[in-house]
Amino acid sequence: MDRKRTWFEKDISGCSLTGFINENGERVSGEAIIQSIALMNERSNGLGGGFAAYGIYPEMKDLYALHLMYDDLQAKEETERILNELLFVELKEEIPTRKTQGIHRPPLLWRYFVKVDENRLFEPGVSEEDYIVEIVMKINTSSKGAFVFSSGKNMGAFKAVGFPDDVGRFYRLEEYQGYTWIAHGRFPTNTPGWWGGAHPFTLLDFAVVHNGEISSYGINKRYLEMFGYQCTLMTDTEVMAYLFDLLLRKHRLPIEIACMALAAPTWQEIDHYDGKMELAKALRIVYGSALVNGPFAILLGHKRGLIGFNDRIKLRPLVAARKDHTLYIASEEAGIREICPSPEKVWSPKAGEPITGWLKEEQQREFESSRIRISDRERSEQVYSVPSVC
Amino acid sequence: MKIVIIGNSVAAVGAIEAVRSVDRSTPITVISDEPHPVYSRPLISYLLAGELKPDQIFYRPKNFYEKNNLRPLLGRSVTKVHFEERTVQLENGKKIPYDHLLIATGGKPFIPKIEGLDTPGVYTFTKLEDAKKISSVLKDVQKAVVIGGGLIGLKAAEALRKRKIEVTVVELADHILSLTLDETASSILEKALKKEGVHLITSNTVEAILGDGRVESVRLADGKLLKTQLVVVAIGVVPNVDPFKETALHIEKGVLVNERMETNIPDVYAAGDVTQAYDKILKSYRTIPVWPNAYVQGKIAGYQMTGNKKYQYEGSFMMNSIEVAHVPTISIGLTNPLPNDGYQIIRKLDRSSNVYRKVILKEDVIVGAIFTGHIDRVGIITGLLRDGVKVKGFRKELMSEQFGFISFPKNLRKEKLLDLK
Amino acid sequence: MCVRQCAFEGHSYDPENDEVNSKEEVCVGCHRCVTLCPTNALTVRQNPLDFRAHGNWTGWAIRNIFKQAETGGVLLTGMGNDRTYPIYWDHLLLNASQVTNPSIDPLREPMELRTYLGRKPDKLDVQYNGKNFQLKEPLPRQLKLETPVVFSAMSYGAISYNTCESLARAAHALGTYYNTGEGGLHSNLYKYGKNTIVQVASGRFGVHKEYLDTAAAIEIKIGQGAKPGIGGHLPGEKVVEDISKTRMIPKGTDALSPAPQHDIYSIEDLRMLIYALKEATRYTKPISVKIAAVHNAAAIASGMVRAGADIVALDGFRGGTGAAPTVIRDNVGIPIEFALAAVDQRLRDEGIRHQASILVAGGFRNSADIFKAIALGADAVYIGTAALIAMGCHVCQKCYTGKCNWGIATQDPYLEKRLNPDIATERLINLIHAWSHEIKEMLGGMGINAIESLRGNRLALRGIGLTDTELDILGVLPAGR
Amino acid sequence: MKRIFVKEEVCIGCRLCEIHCLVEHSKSKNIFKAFKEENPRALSRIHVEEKGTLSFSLQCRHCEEPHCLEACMSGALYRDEKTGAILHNKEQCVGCWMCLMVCPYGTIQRDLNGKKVASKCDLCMGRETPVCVMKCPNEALEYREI
Repeated sequence: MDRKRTWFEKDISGCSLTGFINENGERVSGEAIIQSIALMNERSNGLGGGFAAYGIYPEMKDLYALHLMYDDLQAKEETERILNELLFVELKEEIPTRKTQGIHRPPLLWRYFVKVDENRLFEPGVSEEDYIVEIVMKINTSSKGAFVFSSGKNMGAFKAVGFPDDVGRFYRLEEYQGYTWIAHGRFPTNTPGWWGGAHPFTLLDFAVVHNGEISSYGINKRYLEMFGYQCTLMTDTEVMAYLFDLLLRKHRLPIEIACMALAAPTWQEIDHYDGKMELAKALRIVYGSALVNGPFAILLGHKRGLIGFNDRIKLRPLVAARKDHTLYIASEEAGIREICPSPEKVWSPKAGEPITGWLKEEQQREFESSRIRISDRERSEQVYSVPSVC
Repeated sequence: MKIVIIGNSVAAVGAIEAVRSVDRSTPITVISDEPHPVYSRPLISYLLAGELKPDQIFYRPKNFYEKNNLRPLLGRSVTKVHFEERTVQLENGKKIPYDHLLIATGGKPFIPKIEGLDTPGVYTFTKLEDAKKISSVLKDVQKAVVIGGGLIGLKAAEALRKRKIEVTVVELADHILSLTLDETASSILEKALKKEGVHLITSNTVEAILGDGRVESVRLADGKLLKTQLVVVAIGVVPNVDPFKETALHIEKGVLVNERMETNIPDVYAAGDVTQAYDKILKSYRTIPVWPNAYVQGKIAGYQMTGNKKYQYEGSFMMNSIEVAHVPTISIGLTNPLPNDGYQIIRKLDRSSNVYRKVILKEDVIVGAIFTGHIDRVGIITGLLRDGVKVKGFRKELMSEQFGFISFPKNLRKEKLLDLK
Repeated sequence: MCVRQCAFEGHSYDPENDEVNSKEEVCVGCHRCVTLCPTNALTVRQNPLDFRAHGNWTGWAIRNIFKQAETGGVLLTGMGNDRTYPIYWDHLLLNASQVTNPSIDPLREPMELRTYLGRKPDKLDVQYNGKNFQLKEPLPRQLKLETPVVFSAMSYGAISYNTCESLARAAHALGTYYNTGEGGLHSNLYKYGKNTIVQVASGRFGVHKEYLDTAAAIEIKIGQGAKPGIGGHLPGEKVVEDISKTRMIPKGTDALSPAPQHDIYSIEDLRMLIYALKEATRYTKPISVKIAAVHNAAAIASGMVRAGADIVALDGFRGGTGAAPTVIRDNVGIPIEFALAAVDQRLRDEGIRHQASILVAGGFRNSADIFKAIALGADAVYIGTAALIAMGCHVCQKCYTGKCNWGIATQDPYLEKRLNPDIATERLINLIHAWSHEIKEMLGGMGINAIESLRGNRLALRGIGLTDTELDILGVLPAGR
Repeated sequence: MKRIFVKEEVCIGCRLCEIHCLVEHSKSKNIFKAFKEENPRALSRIHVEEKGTLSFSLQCRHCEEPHCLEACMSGALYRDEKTGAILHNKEQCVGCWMCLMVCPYGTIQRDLNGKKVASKCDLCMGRETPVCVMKCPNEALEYREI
C-alpha cells in the first residue's frame, strides 16, 4: 500500500456513479443499486468500485460505525489498541464478504461500533464529531497499514478494487437494507490499485462518489489544511468530502449555500441580480479557495438525504429522475431506467445547481441518534424549507 | 426681384459672391463701361512690367459669369440713374429696372490742372486700357516722367524701369508715399528706388507738359526742364460719382453709406472706392480706397440685398502693402499721428537691412503700424488693431522678430487659436 | 531634433562644419533621440571601450571606484536591481489540461479575473428569513479588482503630474487601483479617489483627513524592495509649486522620508497606527501594510496580519525606485518569489491566510510572472516599472537626475510635456488588457475558469533547474513529478 | 469641416511637424533629397512658436470669413469647394503680400526661394490626415471637426 508516496498528489479519473433516496425512509436491499451501477460498467475499468448505504444499522444507530481495512494483523492490533484507548468499542466484527471472481487479495476488513466517552472530550468547543474526525485522521495518516473508510452513524461505505458489481457481491450488499444508496465505478488513469483509493470517500456520515477531476485541487487542499484536514488519499474526491464536512458540519452552512460556494455562479450572474445576490457574492469572496473548479459530477450522501450536482459549467454527465417518493441520480439515464423503468420525470440538472432529496423529518429522527443537538434540529428544519437559491 | 450692379470690380465680385452663397436664382445684372471680364486693376503695373501673362490679369476664372448665373453688360456705360422709378439708364437710352441697386463704380484718376495735359503721350494709370496704351508706345520711349510718388506712381515707375525706361518721379510732398508712410520708411524706399535707377524729385511738381504733337519735356515748378517722351499722371484716385450728379443720392467726397452699406435712398447700396464709409480708427466717414475694404463692403451689401442682416460693417481703416525695389512695406491704420493726442510710438530701425518696425498705440490699443523689410506675421498686428485688443501685457514684444501668439497672455492665445471664425 | 530632445546634452550642433556631434560619456541610453529621429539616422550602442578582462575587477567595479574616488559620495541609481540574480519566475513552468479535463476557451466561456482584496471572516454566518438565506452581517470592506493587477506606489515628485494622472485614469478605466506613494494626492486627482490607494509613509507627506477619506484604501509603507531600511530623498529642486502644495512642505526644500516611521518601533506600534487609521476612516477602508521582502518576511507578515493589516504588501528586491544607493539596491533584500512563497505558507500554517490579502511587487515583467505569483499564493500584483515602460520609460535608470527625457521622472515643465496623458493612459489600458487576456488563456488552458482556483494552487506550477531546497521553499514539485 | 487644433500643453517643441510638412511639400517627398538636394528647398507651411518651455505649432486656420481671401487682389487664394480649405494658386499669385497684411494668425509666409509667392497650409490635400498631425509624436495636434 504505497499511498505514503507523498509526491503523489491527485487522482485523475473518469467514472460512473449512481444513487437514489427514498424520502419516506422505506429501506430497500442493495440489489437495485448493484444492477444500476453494473449497467454502466463501460464507464469503469475494474480498478475500483464502491457503495455507501444509509439506514443499514438501525439497531446501532447511536453508535459510530467505523469500517477499517488492514494490510496485516500487526496493523490491526496496533489500531485496535488506539481505538480501545480513545473510544468505547461496543461491538467489533469482521465485515461479512464472499469470495468473488474479480476481487483479488482483499485486505482484512473489520467494523467497530463505537461511542465517545463524554469525559474524553477534554477540550471545550471540540464536539464529539470533531473528536471522531481527529481519530480517523490520526489513523489514516499515521498508522501504517490501517485505513478507516467509513465512520458515520447508521451508515456504511463498502469499497474495493474491481468492477463495482463484483464489489457489491463481494460485500453481500443484497443482505443490507438502506433508504439511501450511492455507488461508484472507477476509471482511474493513474492510481495504483489500492482499495482505499476507491470511492466513496467518507467522513462521519458524509459519503461522496465523484466523477471528474478537480483542477482547483491544489488550492482546495491547501485551504482545507488551514482547517486541520489532511488530504492523504491520493485523490481529489477526498477534498470533496472534506469540503462538505467543513462547510456543512463546521461552518453550519445550509446545503444549497454550501453547494453555491463549491460551484459558484459567475460574477456576470451575480452582477445581473446585483443586490439580490449579496450572499452569493460574499460566498465567492470568503470561500474562493473552496470553489471546486474543473469538470465534475458528484453524489453526496448524508444522513438526511442525497445531493447530486455538477461543476459550474457542467463538464460531466449527470441525470436525475423521480418516481413516487424516490429520487434517482446517475451518470446515465440508462442507469436509472435499469432500476426504475418508467420514472415520472427525468431531467438533466443545470450546471452548479444541486439536486437534493430529503428524508422526511420524522424518519430523520427515527434513523438518527436519539441525542440530536438542538442546533442540529433547527438546522434540519431550516434546510428542509430551503427553496432553490442557486 | 432683380439686382443691378454698376461696376465690375472687386466690390461687385464681393457682392455677387455673397448673394450667390445663399441664392442661385435672383437675376443679377452687372454693368461696366469696360469691355473686359472682371480683372484686378492693381495688377496693371505688373502687366506693364511684363511680369504677367495677359490672362493673369483676370481676377476670377473665365466662367465666372456663367457659373454665377449673371447678366453682364460690359462696355456699356451708365449715363444716369432714375432712383424714383428704379431704373438705370445706359448711354443708348435703354433703361434697366432694378429692385436692389449696388453702386460699385470705384474711383477715377485725379487730374490736376496742368497745361498741355492733352498732348499725346500723356496717360493716366488706373485701368487695363491705360497699361495697354502705354505698352504699345514704349518702343519709341527712352525717358518717362511719373507725376505722383504715391502707390500708383511708384508701381508705374518701377514697371517702366523694368522695361528699361529711364524714369523720373515727381512728388509734391517732401517724401514719397506721404499719405501712407512716415519719413523713415519712405527714406528707406527712396534709397532702394534710387538703387534701381529711379530718379526721385520731391517737394516739386510739374507745371506744364511741353511738346508739339507729342510730349517732348515737362517743366517743373522750379522752372527746371525734364526731357521725356512719356508722362504718367498718377496723383491718386477719387470716387467715380459722375452718373449720380444732380440726383437725390447723398454724396460728399464719395457716396455716403451706413454700417449696412445703404445710401440715403432705399434699396440703393454702395461699396468700394466710390464710398465714403466709417473709419474705425479716425472715427469719421472717409474714403478708404483699398482692395480688402472694397471686397468686404461689397460682401456686406450683397448679404443685405438677400435680406441677411447678420453681416454689418464695423468700419475699416487704411492699409497698404507695397513692394518696390525688393523692399516690402506694409502700413496699416494711422501711421502719422499728430505728436500730441496721447499716442505712444514704439519703433525699431536697422538701416543696414532696411528693417523698420513702428507701432502706434493709444491707450494700449494699436491704432497703426509700419513694417518695412521684415513683414512676416504683420497680420497678427493687423488683427490686434482690428479687434482693438489691449496689448499692455506684451507691448515690448511687438518689436521682436519672434513676435507671435507665443507673446500673448494664455487666455487670449487660447481664445484666438481655438475659436475658429 | 536630437540636440533639442536630449536633456543630458548628449548631442551638440556645430554650426561651423554644419554637423551634429555626440558625447557618449553623458549618453544614458534612453533612446529618446533614436525614437524621434525622422531619418532613423541614430542608434545607441554600448561603448566598446572596456577594461582588460578580469573576473573580479570588472569595468563596472572599476568605474564605480573611479566615481567614488572623485566624489567621495554614495553611488546613486534609479529603477530596480539590475544585477544578474536568478529570476525564479523563469524557473517555474505551468500546467495545462489534456484529455481528462477539458481546457476552456476564454473567448467562448466566462473566464473570471475579479479579485477582492481585504480581510475575510473565518466563515460566513447565514440566516434564513423565511423566504431565502441572507448574511447575518456584512463583510469587512473589500477592494474590488476586475483584474489582479494594481499600479504600485510612485510618488508625485518622483514622477511627473502627467504620469500620475495617466495612472489614475487607467486604473479608473480598468477597474483597478493605483498607489500615490508618499507624494500626497494632487487636488485634480481627487476625482479618481475610488481607484486610489493612498500611502502613509515615514515622511507623512500630504497626509490629511481629506486625503484619507478620498482614498479607497490606505497603505502604511514600512519598506521598499529597492531600498529596504532606507528612507527617501526628493531633492529641493524637484519640489516645485504644485508639489510643495500637494506634499504640504515649503517650496524648494528637500523632502526627506526617514528610514523608519518614528512612531513605529515595534509591532504593537504598527497595530496602533493601523487602528488609528481605521478609526480615522470609520473602518470604511482596508489598511495595507507594505514591507520590503527581507529574510524573516514570513514572521513579520504574520505579525502584521495579527496587528490588523487587511492587506500585506510585499516588495521584492527587484522592485523599482526613483533613487536609491546602489549598494543597498543591489545587495539588500530577497527575491519576491521566495518571500511570497514563505509568507503565504506561513499564514496558512497559522490558519490566518484569509485574514489578509497578499499584494506582491518587485519587477513583474509580463502576464506569466503575474500568473505564477498568483499560483504561488498572491491575491494580486503591483506593477510599477512595467507601467512606466508602457508609458515610454526605457529603463535608463537615471530617474534620480530629474532629467527624464520621456517626461516621466521629472518636474521640468519642458520635459514633463513629453508625456501626453491621453496617450499614456491608453497605453496602460492596452497593456493590462493584453495581460489580462493572456492570463485568461493560461487559466483556460488549465481548465480553470476563475482566478480564485489558481490563487495558491501551487500544483499548477513545476520547478525546473532548481535545487531541492529552492523547490521546498517555493512549495512546488520539480517538472516531471 | 475638419481643422487642425493644437494642444500646447503637450507640444514638446520637437519641430517634427515642420520637417514633415517641408518634406510633404517638396518635389521628391523624400526627406534626404528635400533637405540636401532640392534647391530651392521646399518651405514648411507650419511654424512652431517657442518661448521658454512653452511651444506650439501654428498653420493656416482656414477661416470661415477669411481676410486673406478678401484681400487677395490677384484671385490666387480660393476656397476648396469640398473641404472648405483655403488654397493658393502659385501661378496666379504676384506676391503683393496683401494676405500677409491681413491674416490675423500670421500663418502666410513669403516664399523667397525662387518665385516670390505666399505659401500657406493646404491641409495636405489628398491626404486623409495632414502630415503634421500624423507625424506629431505626442498627439499635440489633432485633426477634427470644428
